[in-house]
Amino acid sequence: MSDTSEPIERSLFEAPPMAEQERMVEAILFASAEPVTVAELAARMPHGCDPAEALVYLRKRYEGRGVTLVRVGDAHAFRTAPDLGHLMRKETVEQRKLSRAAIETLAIVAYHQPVTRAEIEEIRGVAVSRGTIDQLLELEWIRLGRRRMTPGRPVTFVVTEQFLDHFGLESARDLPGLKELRAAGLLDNRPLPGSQQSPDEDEESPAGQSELFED
Amino acid sequence: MSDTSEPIERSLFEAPPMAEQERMVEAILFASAEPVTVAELAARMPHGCDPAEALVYLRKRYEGRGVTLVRVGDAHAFRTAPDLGHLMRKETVEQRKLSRAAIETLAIVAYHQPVTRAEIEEIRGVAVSRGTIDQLLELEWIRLGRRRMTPGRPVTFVVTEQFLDHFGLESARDLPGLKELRAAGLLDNRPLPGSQQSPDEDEESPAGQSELFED
Amino acid sequence: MADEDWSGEERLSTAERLSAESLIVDVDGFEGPLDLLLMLSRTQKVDLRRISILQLADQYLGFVERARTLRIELAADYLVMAAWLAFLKSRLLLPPDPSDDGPSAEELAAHLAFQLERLQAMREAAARLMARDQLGRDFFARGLPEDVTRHRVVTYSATLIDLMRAYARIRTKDEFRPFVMDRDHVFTMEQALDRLRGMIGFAGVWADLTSFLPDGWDINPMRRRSSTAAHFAAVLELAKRGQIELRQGETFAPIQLRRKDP
Repeated sequence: MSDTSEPIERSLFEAPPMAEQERMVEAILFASAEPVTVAELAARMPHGCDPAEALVYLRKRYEGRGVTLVRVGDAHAFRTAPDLGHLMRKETVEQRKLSRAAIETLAIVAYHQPVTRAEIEEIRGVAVSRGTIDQLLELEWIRLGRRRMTPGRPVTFVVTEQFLDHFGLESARDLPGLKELRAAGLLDNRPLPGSQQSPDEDEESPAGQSELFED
Repeated sequence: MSDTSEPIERSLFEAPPMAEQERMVEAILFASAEPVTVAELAARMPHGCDPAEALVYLRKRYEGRGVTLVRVGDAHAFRTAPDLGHLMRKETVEQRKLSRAAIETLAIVAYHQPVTRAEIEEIRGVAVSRGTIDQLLELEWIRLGRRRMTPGRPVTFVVTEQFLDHFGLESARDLPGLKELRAAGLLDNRPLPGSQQSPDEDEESPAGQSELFED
Repeated sequence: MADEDWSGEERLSTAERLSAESLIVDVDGFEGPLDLLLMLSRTQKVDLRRISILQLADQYLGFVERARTLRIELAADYLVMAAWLAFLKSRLLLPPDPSDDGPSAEELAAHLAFQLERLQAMREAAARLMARDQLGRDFFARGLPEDVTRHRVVTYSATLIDLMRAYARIRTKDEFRPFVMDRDHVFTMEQALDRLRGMIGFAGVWADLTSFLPDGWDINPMRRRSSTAAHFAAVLELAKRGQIELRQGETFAPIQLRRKDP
């Protein structure tokens, strides 16, 4: 319905000039603590605006400033420049100390996603303690991905936008050292030799093995 | 964080250049939850800085932008440019937690869809008030599904796209089964011995559960 | 807010669980079998791919032995790996069995080396990740976000964890009913005795015990067993009272009964 009125509106009021659109994007992003997607920007700006283009100009404008425009997945946000972190000591929120198990589990999810619990245990060589995944889910750094289409249809885990935002990553592809690890075959899921004979159970074998470690 | 020694080192020599001081003031004002006074700025910046002067430059830089530097009493803060106030129409959102009845009902719909009201009541063991279902319908987390082809042809409920979106799920099938809930530590309560066998058998059949999702 | 009440209890037990588990975890800074192996391989100061798996296995088994004397909880987690390594060690020492189609010792050793290398890579990746600039520590979001308008909208929120906990709570509710024997398929001796008292008056000639079983109790095996046992016990009781006579041709032959005439 609203589509029909669109052409009329457009002909009556043209989209604001790009400089004005840039101001609008600036205002919206500045006002929000969380990253804002291009779609959300477009929804809040007048008809006919092109927030994606405005973002390009805006990003350039803030290059080298005390505050910079960063990309987080599909969204954008203003963040203080990392080199000025020392001035912000007062703002630092006491962060919950993550256990070593949680940090490793987080890294495995990030680098191997989507990954099942059994696979995480296979890589770590120990059972993942119950609270660990709970804690990462509660921090909203990981979430459930698609179920794996293997026997038992286990749930998988993937990292979230909040994770990317927290670690200043534009996307999961920008994880440090990802390419090298992949090239070295260290992100492969290599099953234990001998478990290949029964291809049906092949997928299950890491699960079966790691269950041995469960209490 | 390794920059902690920087201010001390610098103070031995000279204050950072004004452009750098401007960046610092910009970052501090941006990240602060409250307007910041010149004295506070000076306390947080390296020795020999002149935040008052930096503020003059910074204010000029933001003139006519989407965000402006304003004076609030003795202190300074960034604010959205007054003419762009209409973009901030993003409603102030008051977040409330769902009631226990509502979340349980929602969980049952998600796990057992399509499900009738009578079935929800049977699983919960208590009556489901009209208001609870209305609330979930209004939130657009559940919607009416197909009528059940049984006497009375009762309506069924299913979860919506918005539900999946809100809970970060790709499909309702990705919800973890009881066994996985227990493995994740979400089921702390151990069943009594004796009642253990049959419920465990139930859990073993996620296939049976997911058949409920088939339409 | 009211929600906090019921979830608080669960959160507490999560914390309890965590602290209970960290007891095992904190021993000498070791966390698990592969963890220890990584440490051992580092002390050998050689390339993981070239380490002597045999030597490693020896050291590992030695450690587990020592650990067991220190803390019994530790052993449970470590023993699976220890068993695996002992097996690997025996494979490495013994000549290959041609009839065995399982993986060779070399394959197992290579796989272990791969696992170790991969874990090491993940450890390093995790360290690099945590060394990155982090939001709220090294860079910051707007401290004073502006959600300007007075237009107030109430939204209801719930997290996936809330949802899963709710479902878990409903599904486990049934598991907490007090323990009672499931009596659906049980026929008691008292019941059998009551039944037989009314029937023996008509048992003037020898008749099989099985013919006295109630209708519907002979198809389901559990019911058949239960009712047979109950009736058998009941006829023994009746025979003892001198109300009936019993006979059996041979071992496992049908048991027959008839009314004992006074």
